Amino acid sequence: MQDILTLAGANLLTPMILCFVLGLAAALARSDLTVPEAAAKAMSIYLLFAIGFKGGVAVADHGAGGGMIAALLGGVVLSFGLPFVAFGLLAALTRLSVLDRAAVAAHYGSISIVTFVTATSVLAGAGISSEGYMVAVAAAMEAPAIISALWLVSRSGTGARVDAGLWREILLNGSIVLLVGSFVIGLLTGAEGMARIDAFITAPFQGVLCLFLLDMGLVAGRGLRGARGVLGLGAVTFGVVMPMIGAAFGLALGVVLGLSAGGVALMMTLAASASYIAVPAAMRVALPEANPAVYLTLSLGVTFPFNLAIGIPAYVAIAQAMTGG
Amino acid sequence: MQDILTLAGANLLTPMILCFVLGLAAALARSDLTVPEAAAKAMSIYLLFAIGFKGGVAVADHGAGGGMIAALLGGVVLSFGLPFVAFGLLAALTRLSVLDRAAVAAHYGSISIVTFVTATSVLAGAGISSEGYMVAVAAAMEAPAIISALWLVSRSGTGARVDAGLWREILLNGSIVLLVGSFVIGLLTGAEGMARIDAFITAPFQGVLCLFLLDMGLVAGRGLRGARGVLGLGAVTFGVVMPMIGAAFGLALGVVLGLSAGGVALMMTLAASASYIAVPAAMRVALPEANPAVYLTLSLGVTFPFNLAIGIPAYVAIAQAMTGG
Amino acid sequence: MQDILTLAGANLLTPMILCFVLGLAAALARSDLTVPEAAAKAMSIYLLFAIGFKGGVAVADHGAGGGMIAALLGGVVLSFGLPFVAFGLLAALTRLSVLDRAAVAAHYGSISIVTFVTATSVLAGAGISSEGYMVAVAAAMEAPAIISALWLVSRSGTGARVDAGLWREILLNGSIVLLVGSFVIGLLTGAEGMARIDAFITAPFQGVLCLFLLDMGLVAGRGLRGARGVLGLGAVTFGVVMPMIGAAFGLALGVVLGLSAGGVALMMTLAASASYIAVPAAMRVALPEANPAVYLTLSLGVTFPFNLAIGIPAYVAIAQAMTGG
Amino acid sequence: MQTHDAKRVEIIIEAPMESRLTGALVKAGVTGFTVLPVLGGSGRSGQWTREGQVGRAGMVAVICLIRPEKLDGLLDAAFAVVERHIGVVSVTDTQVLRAERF
Amino acid sequence: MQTHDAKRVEIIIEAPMESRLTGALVKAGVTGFTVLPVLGGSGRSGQWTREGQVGRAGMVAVICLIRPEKLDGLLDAAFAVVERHIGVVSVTDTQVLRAERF
Amino acid sequence: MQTHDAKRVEIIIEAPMESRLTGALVKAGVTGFTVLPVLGGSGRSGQWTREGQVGRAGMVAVICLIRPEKLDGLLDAAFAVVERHIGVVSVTDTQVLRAERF
Ligand SMILES: Nc1ncnc2c1ncn2[C@@H]1O[C@H](COP(=O)(O)O)[C@@H](O)[C@H]1O
Ligand SMILES: Nc1ncnc2c1ncn2[C@@H]1O[C@H](COP(=O)(O)O)[C@@H](O)[C@H]1O
Ligand SMILES: Nc1ncnc2c1ncn2[C@@H]1O[C@H](COP(=O)(O)O)[C@@H](O)[C@H]1O
Ligand code: NA
Ligand code: NA
Ligand code: NA
Repeated sequence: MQDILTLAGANLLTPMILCFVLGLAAALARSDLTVPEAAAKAMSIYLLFAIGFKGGVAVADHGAGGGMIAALLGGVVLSFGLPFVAFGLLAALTRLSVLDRAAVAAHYGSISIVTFVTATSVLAGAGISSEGYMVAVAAAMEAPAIISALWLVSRSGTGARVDAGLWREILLNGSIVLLVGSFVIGLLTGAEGMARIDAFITAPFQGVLCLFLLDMGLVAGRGLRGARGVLGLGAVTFGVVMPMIGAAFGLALGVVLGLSAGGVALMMTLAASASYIAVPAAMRVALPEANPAVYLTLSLGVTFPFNLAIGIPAYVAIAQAMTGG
Repeated sequence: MQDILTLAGANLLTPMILCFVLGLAAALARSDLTVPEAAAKAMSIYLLFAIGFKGGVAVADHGAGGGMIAALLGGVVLSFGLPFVAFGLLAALTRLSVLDRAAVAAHYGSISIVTFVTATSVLAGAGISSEGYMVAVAAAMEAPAIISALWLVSRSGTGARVDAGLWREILLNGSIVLLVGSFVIGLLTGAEGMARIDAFITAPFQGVLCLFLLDMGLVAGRGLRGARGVLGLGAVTFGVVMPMIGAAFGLALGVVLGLSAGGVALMMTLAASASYIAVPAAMRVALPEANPAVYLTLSLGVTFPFNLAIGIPAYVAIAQAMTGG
Repeated sequence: MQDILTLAGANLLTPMILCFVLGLAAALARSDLTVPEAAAKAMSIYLLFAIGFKGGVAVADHGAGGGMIAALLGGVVLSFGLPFVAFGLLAALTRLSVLDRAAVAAHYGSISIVTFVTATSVLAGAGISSEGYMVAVAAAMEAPAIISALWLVSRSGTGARVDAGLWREILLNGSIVLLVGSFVIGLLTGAEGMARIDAFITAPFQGVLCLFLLDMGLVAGRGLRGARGVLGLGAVTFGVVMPMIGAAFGLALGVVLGLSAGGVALMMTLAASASYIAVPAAMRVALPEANPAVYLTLSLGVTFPFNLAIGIPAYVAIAQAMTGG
Repeated sequence: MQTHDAKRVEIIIEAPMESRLTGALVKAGVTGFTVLPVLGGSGRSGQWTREGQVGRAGMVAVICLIRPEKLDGLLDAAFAVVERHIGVVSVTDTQVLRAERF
Repeated sequence: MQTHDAKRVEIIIEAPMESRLTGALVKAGVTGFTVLPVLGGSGRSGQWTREGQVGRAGMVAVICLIRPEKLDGLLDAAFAVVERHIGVVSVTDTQVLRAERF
Repeated sequence: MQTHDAKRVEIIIEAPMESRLTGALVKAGVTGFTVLPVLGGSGRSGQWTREGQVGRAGMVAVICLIRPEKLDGLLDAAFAVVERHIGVVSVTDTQVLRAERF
């Protein structure tokens, strides 16, 4: 416990977290500080490309060791399953409509790649290694939760709007394609490819992450300002409790799969994190009547900062304790 | 004198200055070379973040040495005072209206962060160190001049439009928040934080500054083309003389405060430079009848290049001579 | 031959090529992966600046050796001449109108700077040096082909729309100005300037090129999807044969000029590549009735990938064989 | 200069629905339209801005100029897409040059 | 398709005034509007472009669709903000779908 | 609030032609216009999008508010530029505040 708190304290004083806090504070104070949309998108492309490529190179170097397929399957099952947990928990804690509960559940079954990226950089800072293929697991966990959520809605009789185009959009959405694509490129080019672009994707990585988290803080803060009163106490509680539940499932899965300490921490992070890019867009198409202020505020305004500040250091510490790593 | 000329010559042949010249020339020749707005904003965010963070880390490493509060106060007083000098000088040299004179005065009391950044990189190139907290002084000097200018206008009976929102905008404007915020982040995370993001904020810094100055040259050149005939000889004279006067005040203040050679040079640069981002936006809100072509052309088209090419190397040389540094 | 294939194989497995393939595949599969316009433009500014600057520094370091003027002249003559070859070849292979043939011919006489940049990075990867002034040759070869194409059109009686403004636009277009400007800046600041911004323009270069080629793949893929049926077999054949013919001319010129192996490879690449930025804009103004789908699809969808995957490694191998380098 | 009666339809719709809307327009025989970016806005579902957003957040404005007689087909097609979504549709009388293009 | 009379108000105003304008609109009970980016333009105060600008330079276009009876309130509110500023205001008759949204 | 009759001319034109169009407008005495960015569109020459483009690709929308009596001069000037080019021109009746500005 002491260890966790120390780690959390150390984590809180990293430039990354403080940049997020700065963005949050600036938005709440209604500063006109903004990051241009194009710059934010460019940074997210950079982060996705770098993390995917590094994962692929790691697998090329050390091999997947047979565990990759199992981890992918495990991640997919988790992403399918977590929405049911979230849906039930929301029913217990809030008065949200079935539609809103399903939409929120889709977000929590899916993953937040920036939370994942931040966790990898915490691991790197602590010198803890992890399985390179966890990037592929992250990509695999983006979409299944959406299917579960739409099934939950259709069961309740309310019509979700799912056409063939939507499936293509979900499965081929930009972040999945870029993550998987750069993972494969890293896999194919290996150490030689890494030597060529190392200086671009490794050295500046944490700095770019800082500016990206600054932007995330700005967006989250604007969201919180605009959504005052949208979330009751129950919903906020959900936004803190659900990641812990998710992390517990991730822990169990990671241990069963026999992942390293870093791998378990990443699996916990994935399970604990909530999507705020891919799933919102899918929900606007499939469940337009669900209220975006609810799911965006919960995911970006509550769960994301919780994971950033408290969750990740805790997951790392627990993963180390449980794996003896 | 010889030394100053040599330094000026060396300074003129740096990639930074030449990039500005390239931008200026391209715009005057009506080339279609442009930097996208989002890219220019992203570069300015990068520069502000890097310079603020480095300043904070420097203070965390070496301590503020008690001089920071005095320097902040001195800077604020200077920013309050310089507009009166500028206002008087403009009355002597030009036939501008009271409104235009006040608007211009606000720009020259405030500071140009890019001029400051360029000066730090000239200092770094010459191996001259300076007080890390000068970044905080820069932030503190952005706003006071606006108050002086509005007071000058109100005294003359013309109504300035100042509402509560405007004060918030001025004090919490993006560049102040980012500069102060990253300074504090640097202060809190110190050398450890620096180790994480050094490769991002130090190595590429001068290169980014080059491209940013290219853009500044383009914008300045377009401004000069559009503003032909707006500025008379008197106004242009003001644009060259006022930075010298400001630098003299900055020199006196720096020496009184007992700053290092680098610190004095930066204080001179701040006093000599004229805002072209924060103050113009405030003037559009508070003094909409003042002519933006006048203050933008003076600040960006006359004083900025003067400081870049001649001012900064002179300030550095003088500061060294006066402090024996 | 064996060598060429090995080199081609090695070339195909670089991150650069694979990024292009990823973009192409993503666009053809209708993924919503996109790079913001501003980010793409910012990357192209970075690449042009870096390549121009490095060329200038190389000339400053090693001297132009008298060969620069001859190479510039040779390049200009080639750019003037190639459109006639292309125009004739198109007449033989396709049923395109005179206007469309002239517009396509202008593209193939001009050059693609990204193809050139990719070739320099292949050379750098293989440790083959080249004349720094080839950057200036590239800039010189952008425009002349347009003149030839317009002459071909005017000869056929169809009116091209050429006003004074168009000439200024062509000669002072952004990429020429930036390339020549940064070349001159590199020339003036030499090794000292390089020391200041090396970390910005050298280390991340190949990584930025990867993301830029990802975007090129996306744009090319979208173009190919939209242009289904626009190009017949004859046109596609042209898109593959013409670069070979161009490369042959480039080879002859390079050998006559006595360039190094790297220089010959770059001259071949320039001659073989087809413009897709400067010339299309000029054609929209001068020959609005020519079909952009034809020339853009040929240049970006056929010839660019051909040069990337097969052309460049072949040109390098042939240049080495022919110069004994 | 000779001008011709036409309708200018402006549809402000969520960005994730853009391709569905334009697809529906094309299906309904409307092949001419222009998409403008939107910076931000406000409506019954609150205020929003595009700044700093990463996903396909926000809205776009789709503008169609069409012959008056084609208006109903267009509106039916557009309405089927926007029906359950936030956003607005307006129709203005206008005049166009070069009627043969519409 | 059933459409309803409405007014389309288009206000082109300096970016630093945007939040004041939208604030005034909200105060006047106009909660629906859309903000479009502007690349550049020309007027009595000269020509300008947004390219390469860093500050809150330039202008934006604010579009409001409203019921005709609310027009005067909107114009009064908008005029109080734009009065001393550069920029233009235009009002066009239009038709909207889903009148209940306005 | 006092409004005045005016025309709103909207010209959607290729980006490389923008400076020629605005130059022709200025020559014809039209000094007030606003240029809006365009994200993408579709027409007889196919569908396009600005995303990821590097050159001066794509189109822009130029909006002019003018007094009715100046319309013909504007259209003549604009038409001379757009004539051989893709793109569309529409003219809408509108009302403006502050007529002295036009
Ligand atoms: N009356 C209106 N005028 C202009 N734009 C509107 C109006 N109402 C809504 N919008 C736009 O449509 C979006 C969604 O509106 P709503 O469905 O009311 O939340 C808003 O954010 C605005 O961009
Ligand atoms: N007649 C007009 N039509 C369209 N936009 C205009 C017009 N007049 C002014 N504008 C826009 O408003 C800005 C300021 O105009 P002005 O106040 O005349 O300098 C211009 O830069 C244009 O963007
Ligand atoms: N009917 C229309 N309504 C709105 N925009 C149009 C229309 N027709 C063409 N455009 C725009 O003008 C561009 C060129 O059109 P076109 O000349 O038909 O290929 C298109 O890509 C659209 O952006
Ligand atoms: Na999750
Ligand atoms: Na100053
Ligand atoms: Na060529």
